[in-house]
Amino acid sequence: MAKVNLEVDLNGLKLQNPVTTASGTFGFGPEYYQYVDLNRLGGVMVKGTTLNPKQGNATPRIAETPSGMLNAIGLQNPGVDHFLKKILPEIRDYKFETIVNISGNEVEDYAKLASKLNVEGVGALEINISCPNVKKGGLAFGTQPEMAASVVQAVRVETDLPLITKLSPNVADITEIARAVEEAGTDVISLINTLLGMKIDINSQKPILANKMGGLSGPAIKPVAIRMVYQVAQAVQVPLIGMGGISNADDAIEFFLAGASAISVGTANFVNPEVTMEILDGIEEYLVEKGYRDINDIIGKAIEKKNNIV
Amino acid sequence: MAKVNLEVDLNGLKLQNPVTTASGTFGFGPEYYQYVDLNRLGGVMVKGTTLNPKQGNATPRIAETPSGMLNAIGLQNPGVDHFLKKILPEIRDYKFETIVNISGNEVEDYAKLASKLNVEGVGALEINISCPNVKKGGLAFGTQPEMAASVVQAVRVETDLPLITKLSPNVADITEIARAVEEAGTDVISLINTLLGMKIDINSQKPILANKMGGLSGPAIKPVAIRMVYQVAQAVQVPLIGMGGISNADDAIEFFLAGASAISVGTANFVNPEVTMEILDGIEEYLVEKGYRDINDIIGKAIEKKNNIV
Amino acid sequence: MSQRVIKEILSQEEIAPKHFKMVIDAPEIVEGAKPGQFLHLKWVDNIGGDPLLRRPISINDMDKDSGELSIIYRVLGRGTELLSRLSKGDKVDIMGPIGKGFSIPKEARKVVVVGGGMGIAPLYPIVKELLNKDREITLFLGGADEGQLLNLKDYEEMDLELKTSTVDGSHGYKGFVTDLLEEALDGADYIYTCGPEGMMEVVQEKAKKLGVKGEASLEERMGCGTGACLSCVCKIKVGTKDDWEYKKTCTQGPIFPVEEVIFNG
Amino acid sequence: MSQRVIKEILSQEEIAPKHFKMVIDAPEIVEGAKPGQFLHLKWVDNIGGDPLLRRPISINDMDKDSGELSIIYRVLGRGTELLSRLSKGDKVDIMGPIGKGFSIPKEARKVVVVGGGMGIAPLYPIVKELLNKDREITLFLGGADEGQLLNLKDYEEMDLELKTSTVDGSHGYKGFVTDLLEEALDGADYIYTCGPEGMMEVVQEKAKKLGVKGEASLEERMGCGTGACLSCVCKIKVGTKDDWEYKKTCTQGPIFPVEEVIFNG
Ligand SMILES: Cc1cc2nc3c(=O)[nH]c(=O)nc-3n(C[C@H](O)[C@H](O)[C@H](O)COP(=O)(O)OP(=O)(O)OC[C@H]3O[C@@H](n4cnc5c(N)ncnc54)[C@H](O)[C@@H]3O)c2cc1C
Ligand SMILES: Cc1cc2nc3c(=O)[nH]c(=O)nc-3n(C[C@H](O)[C@H](O)[C@H](O)COP(=O)(O)OP(=O)(O)OC[C@H]3O[C@@H](n4cnc5c(N)ncnc54)[C@H](O)[C@@H]3O)c2cc1C
Ligand SMILES: Cc1cc2nc3c(=O)[nH]c(=O)nc-3n(C[C@H](O)[C@H](O)[C@H](O)COP(=O)(O)O)c2cc1C
Ligand SMILES: Cc1cc2nc3c(=O)[nH]c(=O)nc-3n(C[C@H](O)[C@H](O)[C@H](O)COP(=O)(O)O)c2cc1C
Ligand code: FES
Ligand code: FES
Repeated sequence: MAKVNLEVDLNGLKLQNPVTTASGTFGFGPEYYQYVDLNRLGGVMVKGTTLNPKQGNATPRIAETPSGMLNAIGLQNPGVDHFLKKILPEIRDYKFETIVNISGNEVEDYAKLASKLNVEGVGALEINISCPNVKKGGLAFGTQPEMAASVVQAVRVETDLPLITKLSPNVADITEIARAVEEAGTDVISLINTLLGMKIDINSQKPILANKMGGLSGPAIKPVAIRMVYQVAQAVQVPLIGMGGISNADDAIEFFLAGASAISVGTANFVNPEVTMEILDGIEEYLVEKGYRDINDIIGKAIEKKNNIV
Repeated sequence: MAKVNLEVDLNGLKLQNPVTTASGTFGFGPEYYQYVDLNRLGGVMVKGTTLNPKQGNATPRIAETPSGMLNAIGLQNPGVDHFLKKILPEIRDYKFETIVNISGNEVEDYAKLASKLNVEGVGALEINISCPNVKKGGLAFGTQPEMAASVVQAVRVETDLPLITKLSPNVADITEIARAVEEAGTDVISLINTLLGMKIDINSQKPILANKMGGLSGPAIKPVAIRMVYQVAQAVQVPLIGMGGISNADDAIEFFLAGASAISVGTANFVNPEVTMEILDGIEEYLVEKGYRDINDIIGKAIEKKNNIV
Repeated sequence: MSQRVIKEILSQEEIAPKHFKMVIDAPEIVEGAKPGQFLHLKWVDNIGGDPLLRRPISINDMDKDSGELSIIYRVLGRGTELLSRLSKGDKVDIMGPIGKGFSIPKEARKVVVVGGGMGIAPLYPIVKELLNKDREITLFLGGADEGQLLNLKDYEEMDLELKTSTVDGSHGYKGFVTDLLEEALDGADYIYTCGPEGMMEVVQEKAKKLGVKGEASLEERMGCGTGACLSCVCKIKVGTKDDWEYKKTCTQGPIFPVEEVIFNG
Repeated sequence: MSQRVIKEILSQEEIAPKHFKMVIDAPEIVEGAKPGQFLHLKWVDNIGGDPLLRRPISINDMDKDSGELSIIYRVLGRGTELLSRLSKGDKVDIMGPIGKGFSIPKEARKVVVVGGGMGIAPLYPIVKELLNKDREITLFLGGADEGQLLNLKDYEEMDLELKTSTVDGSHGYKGFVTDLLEEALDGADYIYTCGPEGMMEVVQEKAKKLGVKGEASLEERMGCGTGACLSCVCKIKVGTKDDWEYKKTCTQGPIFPVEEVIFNG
């Protein structure tokens, strides 16, 4: 099946196909080698990386909710130096683009991370201004346009790598933040990160997560994610990577139609470890069935062109 | 089973029990007479009412999503005069409190509605500043503290009825709005209204809803609702009515523990028309099993008291 | 009077590709049910789960003596796919019977009944009732192929004029059911129809031309099935001129005067 | 090597109130599986639905010749409740085998095995293996009542010293399994344990006191089962002093050196 073109060019970041895996849900890639042909993935957003190693939150770190889950991992990660020395060499030869998801407490953290990651083998940086689990800074960056912009600018001056900025859905108007990070120089916008949520155990009468609140992901949030992609696609020029609840090819196609040029699969990897391969096949089938020759032909198709609106 | 007290007093609004039905999901009450003993309900929030009759949106008006649904009814309703003349007389003798959910495009609309509804038989007003489907005003009121406050103030001067203000979840910081409407004089806060969402039909490549976007409700949004009730309960003094995805007694109890003094059941009425009765029984059972004699004893139990936090 | 009951499936059978017939033991429902009414169903395994909402399905047949009723449905999406996996002994959660049902006006001596595709399913009870009341019936059934002509065998044994059409020509006339209509309508007093909107629009047009009144059964996406949520509205003409109002397909329908429906509204 | 396969249920049986035993035909899984490993399961009907996540369940028994494996589980919440409704011919979606499994050090000649409640389930394969390797075994089983002493009949026919205890006294000693432990530990070389945290903590303490090393099987809420999501971590001591690090229960466990686990961390 090489009948259709699946390659996408996200403002300079070329992916062999638009199927990537969402940060924090796919480890660094090799965790899934038994289930997935890693060389067939378009990109892997690795686990959120910080300057120093982080232990993360106490357990329980996850809870199940209707068609979704809450997580409060708390950015457990071995730190950027370990990543560069030990992990990058193991994954750099795969055909997927390695996209490093970076998180910090202060603007300078992001800048330092960007400068350290300016090395071969890293395909792009994804700036996580939206992780709701870090008490200091994390959420604030993602909910205030000026702060979001300042992070992007600080990273921009440190690197020529393609920059993806990942938006938080916990805002009143996501297009405002999108425009701010576009102006600040991001090449791509990815969305959405998790919705802030909580679950209480009615027997113990306490929150289930040790961290009390956590990020809601999975099919439950897909309608919110689709709406936001649809809104942001009409508000900015930069290409989008859509995510939030994608569990099969139909879901992925919904995101393309809403305006995403690529997609990330998160929680669904836990449900079905082979899901990315099935999504890839399913996208191809859909295009063939509908008579398209290029994935790029369906991006944003559900958006009514302005001049068509009465 | 009269072993436990279920009566709650919401800052002057007394309900025989804390189980109410959410606006727009239970008609005016009698729609459910075949399934529910209406006299056992604590309150019925009637369908969103406007000054003039409204036709609402084109169809399709609903779409199903994972553990949830989208709606864009567009506030179809017969208008306040019809409500007062034809509907109120039919429902005023039931034992539930009739709570009129009011919506407007401008501040004066709310004031006029409040003055017209200042009649016997109306138990309280619920100010809907959060309906995401009305293009003009609706969303803005609910996402900006000053505008929310101005609506509440305008209603407050027109009526002595208990005032409930219903908050939108489509904001970055719900406590900010909550504090604003508390200061403006609301007696009670209800939350949450629907999350703005969207679904696309991949065959037609168009949004399913005629209105394109709609409000997401049902179990999918429960974790977001619980989180917001938990946050607002710690930010304000006024009592809360919690809602969002409540489908059974366990869900209802989760809301009480998070800090709600009463709950509203919405989408679940569609799934199981008898659900309110089952929830009422289940709450009583839980209290008896756990050895409580009063529903008020579990309200906010999952909130760690400040002085307990290390 | 509608109610909610949880009932046992007596049998389930694939009667044509992707078309299933399910028989349910539900005397309480059957007791008060009228032709044209429907059920709002949930399979017990999915209570509170996914898919979330109920599914409206018409009553295809019922037996007041045994208390059994049957439905016929086509597997379309996830809900009906899961329904099709159930079998004898499994349970379904039923709200019903819902809706106003068909009426049989006295003057309707010579009637035409037109069903297309899945729209054939809700017509069987009204055809039986019309026969009981000694009306003269011309019945048109249209489908993609013979398998889609639901209840065909039953109709063949009835005292009525049966005209079939299939798109692939596997039974009866090759083409659309509406192609055959005009002749039969001439002289008819009343018409009943259910099927795809496009089909019913043509039926409406032809009936109007010949001044024949009648009833159409509509489909809309449903939430509550009680008249509370206003999701299922359809446009129905009121007064003269072009005025219309939204009526609820669930409790004010699903049967409406065919001449008053605004299709594709 | 783990893999994902969709497999048929050969039988399902309620062996005690709320306790079920399920036999699955899964030669690919059995082939490489070791005692102490587990499966990450999803019932096919709920793919993409609700409940969303897989459920980790230990392998209770397996037969390399027939390719059959069995699991024993207790109905706890919605997931296991739905699992219990399946029967012969239904399918389950399996990821597995997962985890490192138990080891059998050469010097472990005289071993003590302690299982409590559902924690008895994963111990059966290692007990069989230990017997194969001619080790001398004292096996402690504890539960609320006799029904909870899983595999009891099988163990009674084995060449090992069996000590049971139940909280209600319906079988063996009336009290906690750990009450009986000290004597047996004296002189033992190695211990294997699985059960409630509170129980394992006592086991750890007593083993430490007598200088007996061993292995414990842990439980944590799991997302991926591949080591990717970091939801299942537990605190494991490193170095000397009080240092510890989070290790993944799924791929770095679920078996850890009993002396290194920090319980209730
Ligand atoms: C009054 C009435 C009577 C009906 N009688 C029958 C019948 O006898 N036999 C039969 O096969 N079908 C009948 N239908 C259509 C049937 O309800 C749909 O085919 C079914 O809901 C599809 O569910 P799904 O999960 O398979 O599809 P999905 O597409 O997955 O459903 C998604 C959502 O859309 C709704 N939906 C999808 N298609 C329709 C439709 N055509 N009409 C209304 N809602 C829809 C579903 O109820 C659900 O909420 C009837 C519909 C109505 C309104
Ligand atoms: C490695 C391992 C092996 C296990 N082996 C067995 C076994 O052989 N037999 C058996 O009966 N049980 C076993 N368990 C526990 C079993 O996974 C839980 O009882 C089960 O997940 C409960 O699911 P539920 O839907 O019924 O409960 P719910 O409470 O509805 O589950 C909600 C969520 O919490 C998680 N969860 C709840 N309880 C536990 C628990 N004790 N451990 C881990 N996650 C939990 C679920 O997986 C799910 O994600 C094992 C757990 C682990 C980690
Ligand atoms: C367990 C878990 C860990 C996550 N960790 C991160 C992270 O480190 N950085 C980040 O930007 N997003 C993180 N996310 C968010 C996902 O990348 C993704 O944006 C979100 O889960 C929505 O997609 P989904 O519904 O497909 O999971 C995490 C999500 C989960 C479930
Ligand atoms: C069909 C439908 C119509 C609704 N109409 C209104 C309305 O008129 N006014 C209002 O304040 N909320 C309205 N809502 C929101 C509900 O009252 C409730 O806040 C929301 O659905 C969350 O609760 P749930 O998840 O239990 O449904 C509507 C919801 C639905 C599903
Ligand atoms: S389905 Fe709710 S009003 Fe008809
Ligand atoms: S379950 Fe995901 S790392 Fe163990």
